[in-house]
Amino acid sequence: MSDEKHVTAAQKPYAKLLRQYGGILVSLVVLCIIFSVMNPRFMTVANFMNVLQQIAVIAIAAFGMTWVILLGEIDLSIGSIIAVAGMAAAQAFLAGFGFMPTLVLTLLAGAAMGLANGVLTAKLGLPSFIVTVATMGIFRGLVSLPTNGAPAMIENPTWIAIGAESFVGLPIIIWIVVVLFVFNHVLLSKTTFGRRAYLTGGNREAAVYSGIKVDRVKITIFMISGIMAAISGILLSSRLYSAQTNAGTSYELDAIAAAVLGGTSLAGGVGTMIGTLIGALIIGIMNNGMNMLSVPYFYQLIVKGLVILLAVWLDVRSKRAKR
Amino acid sequence: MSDEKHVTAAQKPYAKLLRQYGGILVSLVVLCIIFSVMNPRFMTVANFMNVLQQIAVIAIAAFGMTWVILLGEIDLSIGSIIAVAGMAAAQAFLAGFGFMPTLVLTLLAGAAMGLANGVLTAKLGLPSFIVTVATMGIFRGLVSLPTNGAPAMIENPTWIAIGAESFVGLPIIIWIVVVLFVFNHVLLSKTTFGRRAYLTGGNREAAVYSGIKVDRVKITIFMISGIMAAISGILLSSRLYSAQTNAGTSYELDAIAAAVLGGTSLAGGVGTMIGTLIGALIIGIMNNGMNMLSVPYFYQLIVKGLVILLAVWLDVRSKRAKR
Amino acid sequence: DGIGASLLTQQHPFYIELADAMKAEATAKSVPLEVAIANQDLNKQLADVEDFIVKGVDVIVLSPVDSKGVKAVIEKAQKAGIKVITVDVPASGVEVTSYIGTDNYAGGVKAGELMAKELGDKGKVAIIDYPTVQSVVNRIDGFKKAIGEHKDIEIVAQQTGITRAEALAAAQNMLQANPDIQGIFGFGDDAALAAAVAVKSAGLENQVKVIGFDGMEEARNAVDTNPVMVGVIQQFPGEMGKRAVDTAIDVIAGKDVPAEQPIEPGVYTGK
Amino acid sequence: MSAATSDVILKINNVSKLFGPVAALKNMHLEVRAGRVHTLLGENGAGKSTLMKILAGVYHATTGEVEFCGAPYKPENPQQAAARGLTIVFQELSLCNNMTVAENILATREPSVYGFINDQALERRAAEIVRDLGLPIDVSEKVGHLSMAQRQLVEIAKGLSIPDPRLVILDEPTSSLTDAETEILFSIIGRLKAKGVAVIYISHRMEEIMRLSDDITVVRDGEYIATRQRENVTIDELIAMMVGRKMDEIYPPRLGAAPADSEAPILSVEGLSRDGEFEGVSFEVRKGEILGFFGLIGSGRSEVMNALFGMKAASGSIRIDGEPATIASPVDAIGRRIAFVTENRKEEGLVLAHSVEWNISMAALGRFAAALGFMRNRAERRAAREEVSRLTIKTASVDTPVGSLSGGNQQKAVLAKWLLTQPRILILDEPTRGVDVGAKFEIYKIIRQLAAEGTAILLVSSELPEVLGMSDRLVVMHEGRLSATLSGGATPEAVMAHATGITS
Ligand SMILES: Nc1ncnc2c1ncn2[C@@H]1O[C@H](COP(=O)(O)OP(=O)(O)OP(=O)(O)O)[C@@H](O)[C@H]1O
Ligand SMILES: Nc1ncnc2c1ncn2[C@@H]1O[C@H](COP(=O)(O)OP(=O)(O)OP(=O)(O)O)[C@@H](O)[C@H]1O
Ligand SMILES: [Mg+2]
Ligand SMILES: [Mg+2]
Repeated sequence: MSDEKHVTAAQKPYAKLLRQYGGILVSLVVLCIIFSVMNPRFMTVANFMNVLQQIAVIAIAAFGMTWVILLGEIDLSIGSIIAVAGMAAAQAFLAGFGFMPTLVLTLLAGAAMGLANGVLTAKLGLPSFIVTVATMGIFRGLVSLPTNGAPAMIENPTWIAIGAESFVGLPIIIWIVVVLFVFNHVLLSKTTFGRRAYLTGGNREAAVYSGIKVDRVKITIFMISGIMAAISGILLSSRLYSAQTNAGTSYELDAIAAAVLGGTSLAGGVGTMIGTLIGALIIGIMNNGMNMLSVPYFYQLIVKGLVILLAVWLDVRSKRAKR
Repeated sequence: MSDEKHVTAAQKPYAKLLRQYGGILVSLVVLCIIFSVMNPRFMTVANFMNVLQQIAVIAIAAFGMTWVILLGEIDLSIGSIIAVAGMAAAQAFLAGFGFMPTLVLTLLAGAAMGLANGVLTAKLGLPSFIVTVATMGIFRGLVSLPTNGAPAMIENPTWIAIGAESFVGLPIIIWIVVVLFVFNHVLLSKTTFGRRAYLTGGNREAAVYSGIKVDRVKITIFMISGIMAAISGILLSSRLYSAQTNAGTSYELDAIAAAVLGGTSLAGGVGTMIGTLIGALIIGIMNNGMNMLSVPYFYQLIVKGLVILLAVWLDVRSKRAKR
Repeated sequence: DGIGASLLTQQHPFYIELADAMKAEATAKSVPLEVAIANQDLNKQLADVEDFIVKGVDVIVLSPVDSKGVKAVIEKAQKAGIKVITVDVPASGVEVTSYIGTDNYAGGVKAGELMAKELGDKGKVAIIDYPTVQSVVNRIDGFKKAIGEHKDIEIVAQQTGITRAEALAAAQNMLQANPDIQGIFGFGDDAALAAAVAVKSAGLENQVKVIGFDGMEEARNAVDTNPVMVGVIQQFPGEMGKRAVDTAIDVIAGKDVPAEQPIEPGVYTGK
Repeated sequence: MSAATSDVILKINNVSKLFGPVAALKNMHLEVRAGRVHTLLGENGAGKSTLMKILAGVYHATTGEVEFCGAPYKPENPQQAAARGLTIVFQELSLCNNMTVAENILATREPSVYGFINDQALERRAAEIVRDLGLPIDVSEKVGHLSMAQRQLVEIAKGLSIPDPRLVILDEPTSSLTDAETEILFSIIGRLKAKGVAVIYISHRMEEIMRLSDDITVVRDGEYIATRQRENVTIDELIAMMVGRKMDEIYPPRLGAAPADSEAPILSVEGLSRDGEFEGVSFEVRKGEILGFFGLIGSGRSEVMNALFGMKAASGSIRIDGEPATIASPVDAIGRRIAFVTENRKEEGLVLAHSVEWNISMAALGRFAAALGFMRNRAERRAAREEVSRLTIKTASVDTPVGSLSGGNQQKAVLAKWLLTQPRILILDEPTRGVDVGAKFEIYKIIRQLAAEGTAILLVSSELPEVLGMSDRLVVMHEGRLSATLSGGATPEAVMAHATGITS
């Protein structure tokens, strides 16, 4: 019987996808239909590229966040890490570094901040919520020190090109999202490391008993989250030609919302990168579509909240019905 | 043996307090000593009143948050509820309501928003994190509708007096904090309702099997949180003579930090109001002391983060040593 | 087609008045106008402008989140062939069709001179600032420059107070640490009004004088009625918004417009 | 004898373990030989699991040395233990509910190339392991969907799946199992023995121990008492060593006469059904009657009890005292004075982080409520202390977190919690799971006492002797249906026949 089941699942990967993501896919499609009907410019290739570029920063941060949430932890510091990454790059260029050294330095800075979060959480046993609330403030303070709060311009043409140029017809920024999506998806769903993350998030004690080095998994995942946030920061600073000290403020909430919309459970142990990507798309399309319809700002806030509630509710309901 | 232990504990309530709150009490005392040494004006009655008034808004919101966290849930919408409460009051006064009707209306508004959070969480089974991220946006949108984002003045003299006048030598605002602390403390630690909250937060399934109406507990607690936030909003609007549409932004993080510093576990089932009060004091004293020492803003962010980390670490360590 | 406006925030009376004036003028001249709010996030401002480009507006009016970083936003619009007008905050490092705004540095200088006059050329003053906003930094610089010319006036404290609640706490704590402060300069109306509350609750009404910046209605009323509020540097967002829309209409019509249209701030010291 | 000492594979010397002030182990000794089954026997809280966790690298001994395969042995973590060829099936289930059986069984040992998991191979491997062990489990099912017994089987499969074990530890592997699965386990142990693997076995089921063991070591209060070879010892002697006194009987006799058949039932159930889980279940129970429920794993007994208690909806009619009763939630059930000792104490029974006192009072909070909902703390404490001493729960104080008690003592805490509600109908789902013989006897006495006082008792158990020894009448379930209702005097063979469905 188990064999039979397996074959059917393998034969219809779309059916499986639909079963797992039906709830939010419906939300996504309905949103697109509504916006298309109301503004014909919405459903254009140009606008789709637009949306993808706009969600890039949140989507990539949300990939990192998915790992962390999967573990039953949270990382509220990513908004600040995004800002630090941009500022680190700006300062490195000011100090005369070239493109590659700056890139490496920025990624290392992200990894180091993630390492700090991970060590404080795993080794000292502090709750990640409070650790990352604290580091959120610390990193936000750090980013402001070199310029005393003022933004710093970035002039390096290669850096700027990341956010501005295209490659084989697609903006580079979209390529980066695609590559990072595939990377995270494969790492999570196909490798032993991903499996360890699921086990640790699902039942920490069981994971310890099974011989998983839970601390190491945790630290690694906070580093992944830091690196993803740093990449977000690179894209953001490249799109803005500058490092803003208030960059990324409260992006952690959008990233969490994207992951949770996509079915990642805050209790840990459940979640996928595909879901997170769909979640990020919903958020991005909502922002873009409401702009296209000239919905006033405060109504946007309200509608966005309602759509998130509706999407999560549909998702929860569709999953419950299946049981 | 068990008897012996108990008698000793009963004989020395201070010893028990010290055992439970030793870690953060140390942090509190050390902070006070440092600030006193560096600025002699810190350790004055006037300044202490100052600090108490400044933390009132956060402390009261944190009492509500403690209930929610105790349940293993979270309420990120309280910052927005604070703003809505102030705006509701301002609009009620504009519409010609008197003091008492306005007060009741404002508290009802808080309760209603809490009810919405509670029903969405308990009855529809949505994760409270995402529910309250959504309602945070919705409420923030709502607050801006009457004035299109502008602040609204409050002229009612009784309302203003809450934040400005004293009663029997103590500012009214401090009386309110004291009364609400006692109320929440007693409700949590001395009543069956409080016990049900602890049990539900400790193990929801076991609570269901034991005949606890967990949904009702949950909804009630979100309403408590909403009402506490509304009271915070009343105090804030009274101190500022006006309702600001961006009032309370990100206060939820300070409230959570206060509760967690005070030993409330984000996993649910563990926490006390005394701890939360101490946590709020630490945060308030830190802000006040650093202002008094003219520490620049960005350094304040960094120091605040470091102190939170240190305090939580001391606390975790002192608890672990006891095992 | 029409005008797309991307404004820094919608939670400040200055910007509300600016937006209202723009809308009124646009209605009067019957040109379509759409307003997006960047909520102080440059990335959101960029996204808003990108969406304007897709929608195909003729001209964009920007109040930049930040003068340097807005370059990316402006270049994006200009590449798409859309002309850009900035209001309130200038853009640096990139040419725009026109800039309409208050000279914040000059306003700061005026505030400093008013303070010196009120204090009789000597005493201690404190500042409430907002260091991440360029226009505020300019005001503070102007204020300090003016104060620097009066040897007997000393700046004893400077703290950040972005929202009204934060400014209140900062003012209270500065007064606590320096009870002999005689003047407080708030970077905006919110900061000044909060400082006035702090002065009152510390019982120092007869000692401390507060000066603000922006000069919106609430602050002007306070200057009229509250002796602690001795003055406020007044900006004219209504004028700014009207002129921005008029300029945009001229740009659409292909007329030449001046590259800079400074609006001199006023000093309001009561009726 | 000297030849035998040469194949000593594990040698424990002077091992002590302190948890704060609590000494779980004091100067333990143990010698385990290859190819033999060595049973550890001791009361609840004697320190057996603690010793095993030290061997598995989960805990670290406070003092003492261990020698394994002739070399000093001090594992830092479970990987190191596994690397040395030691594997363990934990008493408290250590599975991840949201993952499949296959993923759990092969956790950390997934077939992979450069870190990439081959999912087909994973499932195939796991299916092979399960088939080789002869266990009836679907490896693609999520563990969270399984019953307690099935989870225990998964735990066993996980523990036994390492390639070449030298020492296998089984900590109460059969506490949720029926005889059928127990037989499978025994044949697995037989095969391990034949391969020269040493086995440490922990159980409270005496018949099992006498059948399986080669050597038996008794521990008491964390101390080594004695080691005997199975041939040279009797059950009675072992029990005497273990509890420090003699025990003459296992099942106490009923107090007073059984209720007459003519008496009206207190609870009668008619055609209770839920799709795919059970169908047409009908039975009745009278005041003072003990009605046993027997069946194989997954026969649906626990689900029926859940339905009776209002946890999950089911169709059919329930009458209490002859009146139709709607029980839509545990609140309704408790309101009708029904109590339910669930089979999964960790998830459904206890709040592990809270004190013994809070756990005992949690289902009867109303009893401790004064005006305005204030708690009567002193009454609560008194009641908790009474229950602790009545059920001899071994705990430092009523303030101790219940999660730090030994498994059997946790079970007693669950029982205490429900006894405090003074039920008229008491549902017991595997009430003696993991409880030692001495304490079992105490629990049986309490059940008898309650019955004598007029409580109707539904006793679900997978231990056939227990149901036979205690029940006035016996209901047998097979695949979600009632297959027979037998009188107290039924033979084990007859019951098993109905349970496996081979009668027609
Ligand atoms: N993590 C812990 N913290 C504190 N005390 C503990 C802990 N684990 C076990 N103990 C204590 O150590 C003693 C031995 O417990 P252990 O679980 O080893 O008993 P056991 O012999 O396995 O009992 P059972 O037959 O009930 O499983 C008990 O008194 C228990 O309360
Ligand atoms: N063969 C099976 N495969 C998977 N799940 C099963 C199987 N049989 C039963 N189940 C599930 O197990 C549960 C039914 O077992 P239940 O716990 O009621 O049985 P029980 O008679 O109490 O046996 P146990 O001793 O296993 O507790 C249900 O959740 C049912 O869906
Ligand atoms: Mg044990
Ligand atoms: Mg069962």
